[in-house]
Amino acid sequence: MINKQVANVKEALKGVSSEMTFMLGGFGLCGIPENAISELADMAVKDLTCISNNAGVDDFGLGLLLQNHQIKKMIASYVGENDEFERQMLSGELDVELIPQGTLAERCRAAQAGFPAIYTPAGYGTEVAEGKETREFDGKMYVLEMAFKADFSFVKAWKGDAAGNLIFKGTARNFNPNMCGAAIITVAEVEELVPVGALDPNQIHIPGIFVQRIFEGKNYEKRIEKRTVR
Amino acid sequence: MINKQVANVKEALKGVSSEMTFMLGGFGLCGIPENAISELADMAVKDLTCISNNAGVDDFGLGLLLQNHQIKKMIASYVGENDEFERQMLSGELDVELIPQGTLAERCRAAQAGFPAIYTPAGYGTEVAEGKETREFDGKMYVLEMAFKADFSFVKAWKGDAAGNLIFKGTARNFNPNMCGAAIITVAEVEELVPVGALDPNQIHIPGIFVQRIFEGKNYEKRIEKRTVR
Amino acid sequence: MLDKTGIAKRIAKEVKNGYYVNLGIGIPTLVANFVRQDIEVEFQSENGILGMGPFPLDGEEDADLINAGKQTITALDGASYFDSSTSFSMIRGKHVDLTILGAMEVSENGDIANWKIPGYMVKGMGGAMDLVASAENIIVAMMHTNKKGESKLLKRCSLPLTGVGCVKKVVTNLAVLEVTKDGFKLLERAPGISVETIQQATEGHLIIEGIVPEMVL
Amino acid sequence: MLDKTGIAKRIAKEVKNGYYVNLGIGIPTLVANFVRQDIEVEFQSENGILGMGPFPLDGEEDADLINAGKQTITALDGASYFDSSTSFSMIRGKHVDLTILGAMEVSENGDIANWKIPGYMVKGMGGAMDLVASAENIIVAMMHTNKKGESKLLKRCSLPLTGVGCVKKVVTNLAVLEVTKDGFKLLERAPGISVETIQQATEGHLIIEGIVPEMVL
Repeated sequence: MINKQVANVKEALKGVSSEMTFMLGGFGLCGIPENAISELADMAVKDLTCISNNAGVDDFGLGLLLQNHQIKKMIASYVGENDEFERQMLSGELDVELIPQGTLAERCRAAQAGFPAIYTPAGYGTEVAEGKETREFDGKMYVLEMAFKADFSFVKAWKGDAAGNLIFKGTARNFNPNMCGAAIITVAEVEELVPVGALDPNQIHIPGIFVQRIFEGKNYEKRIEKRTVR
Repeated sequence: MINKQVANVKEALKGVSSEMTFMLGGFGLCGIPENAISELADMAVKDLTCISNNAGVDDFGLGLLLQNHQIKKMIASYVGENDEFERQMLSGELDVELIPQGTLAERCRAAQAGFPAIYTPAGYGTEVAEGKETREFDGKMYVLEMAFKADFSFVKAWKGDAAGNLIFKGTARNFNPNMCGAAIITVAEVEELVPVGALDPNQIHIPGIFVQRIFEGKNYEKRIEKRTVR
Repeated sequence: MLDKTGIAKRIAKEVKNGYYVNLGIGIPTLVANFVRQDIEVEFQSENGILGMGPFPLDGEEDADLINAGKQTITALDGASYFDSSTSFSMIRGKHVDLTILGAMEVSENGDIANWKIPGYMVKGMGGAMDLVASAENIIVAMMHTNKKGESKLLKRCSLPLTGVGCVKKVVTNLAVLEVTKDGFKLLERAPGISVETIQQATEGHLIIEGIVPEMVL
Repeated sequence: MLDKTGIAKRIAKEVKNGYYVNLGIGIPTLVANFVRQDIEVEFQSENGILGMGPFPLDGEEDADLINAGKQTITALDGASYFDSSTSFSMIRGKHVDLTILGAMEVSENGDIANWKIPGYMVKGMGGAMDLVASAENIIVAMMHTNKKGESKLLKRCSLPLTGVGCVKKVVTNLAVLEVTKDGFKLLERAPGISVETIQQATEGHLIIEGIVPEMVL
């Protein structure tokens, strides 16, 4: 068993520096790598490119890095719910690339799986396809989209072990598995680090080979963005 | 909950006819859809095209269909361990297309996921790439491989429910999940059909949306091809 | 004239037995409340759940269980969770049978615009572009006209497109229309709404054949 | 001269701490037996397991647990099972650190042929083409010459290729050789084997620099 465990978030983020490209898991505030984001907000790194489905809210998630002006470019599918984001975007301070959600997921997965590019129908005939190669297969048009290239992936899982194996919970899974192994270094934070052998090998969502560093996170807030009840 | 349960293998194979293309899960004899194959061997269908990693052994797995001369074309990555296969192949009776194993898996997954084609490095510079489009990305060469098109997928899982949700066991998983939803109709046979709600939604390998028909199989032999012990 | 609930009720009748359905934010979300109880339907939410149930009871919210609108939800028996790549495999692979979403504009050839207004803050397309590019059956739920009273059913969309030639049906506060190769075919009128009113509110080519029935809710 | 076990022993020394390793059928399978016990290594089998353990005890075979050679195996603590697509994501995505496989021929530019002999029954390439197309570190384990005594280290492969320019190192019964841009660089001699013997058994360009040490097993 190859041991991926690191002592804490500081050790997990070793090597992070300005101008890097990060992937960050989560959908809205669900399943985001809270510990990694919080640590990044404390570090003197800036001019970051962040690939993440959303950009957090003003005072949580990626919103923390936006407040510090640490993000230079954001690649996302939906960026509502964040006033500071809007301000920086409209002022031109922040570069924003909006792409379809399925394309975002698959460009991550392509990087994980060693595919250079994919053909997807999403965005054909729209401004998303401008400047991109398009191609017909069986009478339907597709857009060529390139695999992402990133320095670090920050993902959050429910349970994990020192071998790097991960299990996610509910819809907190979302982009997290697709980002594992999609960057040079994948850092996984988990709510509970269990002994190696405690996870059923049949139920592991992400095998440890896709993870370089793992640690048990602290003080998860797991904030609910839109509490709705019957 | 949309009910996918059918009474038995006969009902599950309704609509199967000669000259169709099938995907069949399994690696060697591990995780093969034993009930579907056995039923196909009893049916008067022939001139079949079978997409499966292997072709069984002489008297089990796809070997049963070969003995009946029901298969016209075999698309596989490895076809050893089968004398009848060899005879039919060398005599020209059987058309055989050998493709890399990862390409086989991904052409299934492409069909499942709505991708028309993929670029893979496997086979570049070999006869596998002959007549196919090749292309450079970042200094490395890739071959364009098309998504499969099939009429039926026959897969075998460990547990399932009437909603079509599947859980596989050990290395009997192999190609089975990648073939679900990759044909017009996916038929899943399971060792144990459990009540809907009994499977943890967090541990389902294949959501029921990828499965059209499901039934509890009978008399699994689960033959071991190469028994090796310490 | 229908209100939002009325539009949702009418669309609910398009949901057939055995359908996997993806509902967009807004009016489409309401559709789930009006689907017949005697048919089997499953709701998919692109953030990673199939078999989505109603909102949770007060106190039973789970931060790890939300829909694509980021609302807390529940899971029904037979539900499953999956990653985003698998979720869009369901959508791109045409395994989802029906997509219902809102729009700012629809053109007579089925183009849809629903994600961007130049000059305004753009929030993004989320999963809408994937959904409209692949779904075989797309129903748009929207008001027939915008707040200025201008038609939203156009000859050509004026706003940046979300997808081309993809919308199959439009249900508005005034009418049910099918997108055909010749334009918007008027199928039903909202209660009390005349063909003339619909004609006036529709900029795109409107096809009226025979007597157009009033919709039954 | 080394026997098959000797080749496996020598290759085992190439397995470094923290490596994920894919072992082909034949000599490569033996390598697992000789890897140092004080380093952390995990074996991947492309049919869908990471953390593969030894063969099971008699009576503990599980039909649902085999390796790519279809042999019954066991899983170690920390193991995981996955589908074929994910398995080749590990391989194609360069997450597997070392691939060890057999070959019929290797050329001086790193081409490998190991799947097909024209005129004979062809069993197929299995996962070999995926492995050699993507692995950053490929070691070939084979005899230096074939049964007719002809060199298997060639200027150009005569058999249909499995992959081009991919082999990094070759370990044979006679020598350890590195594939460089100028040809096979002789790194080590098998015990008792002279440089001349190796030279004679190598058709491809052999680079000999200084004194070539005898290998230590």
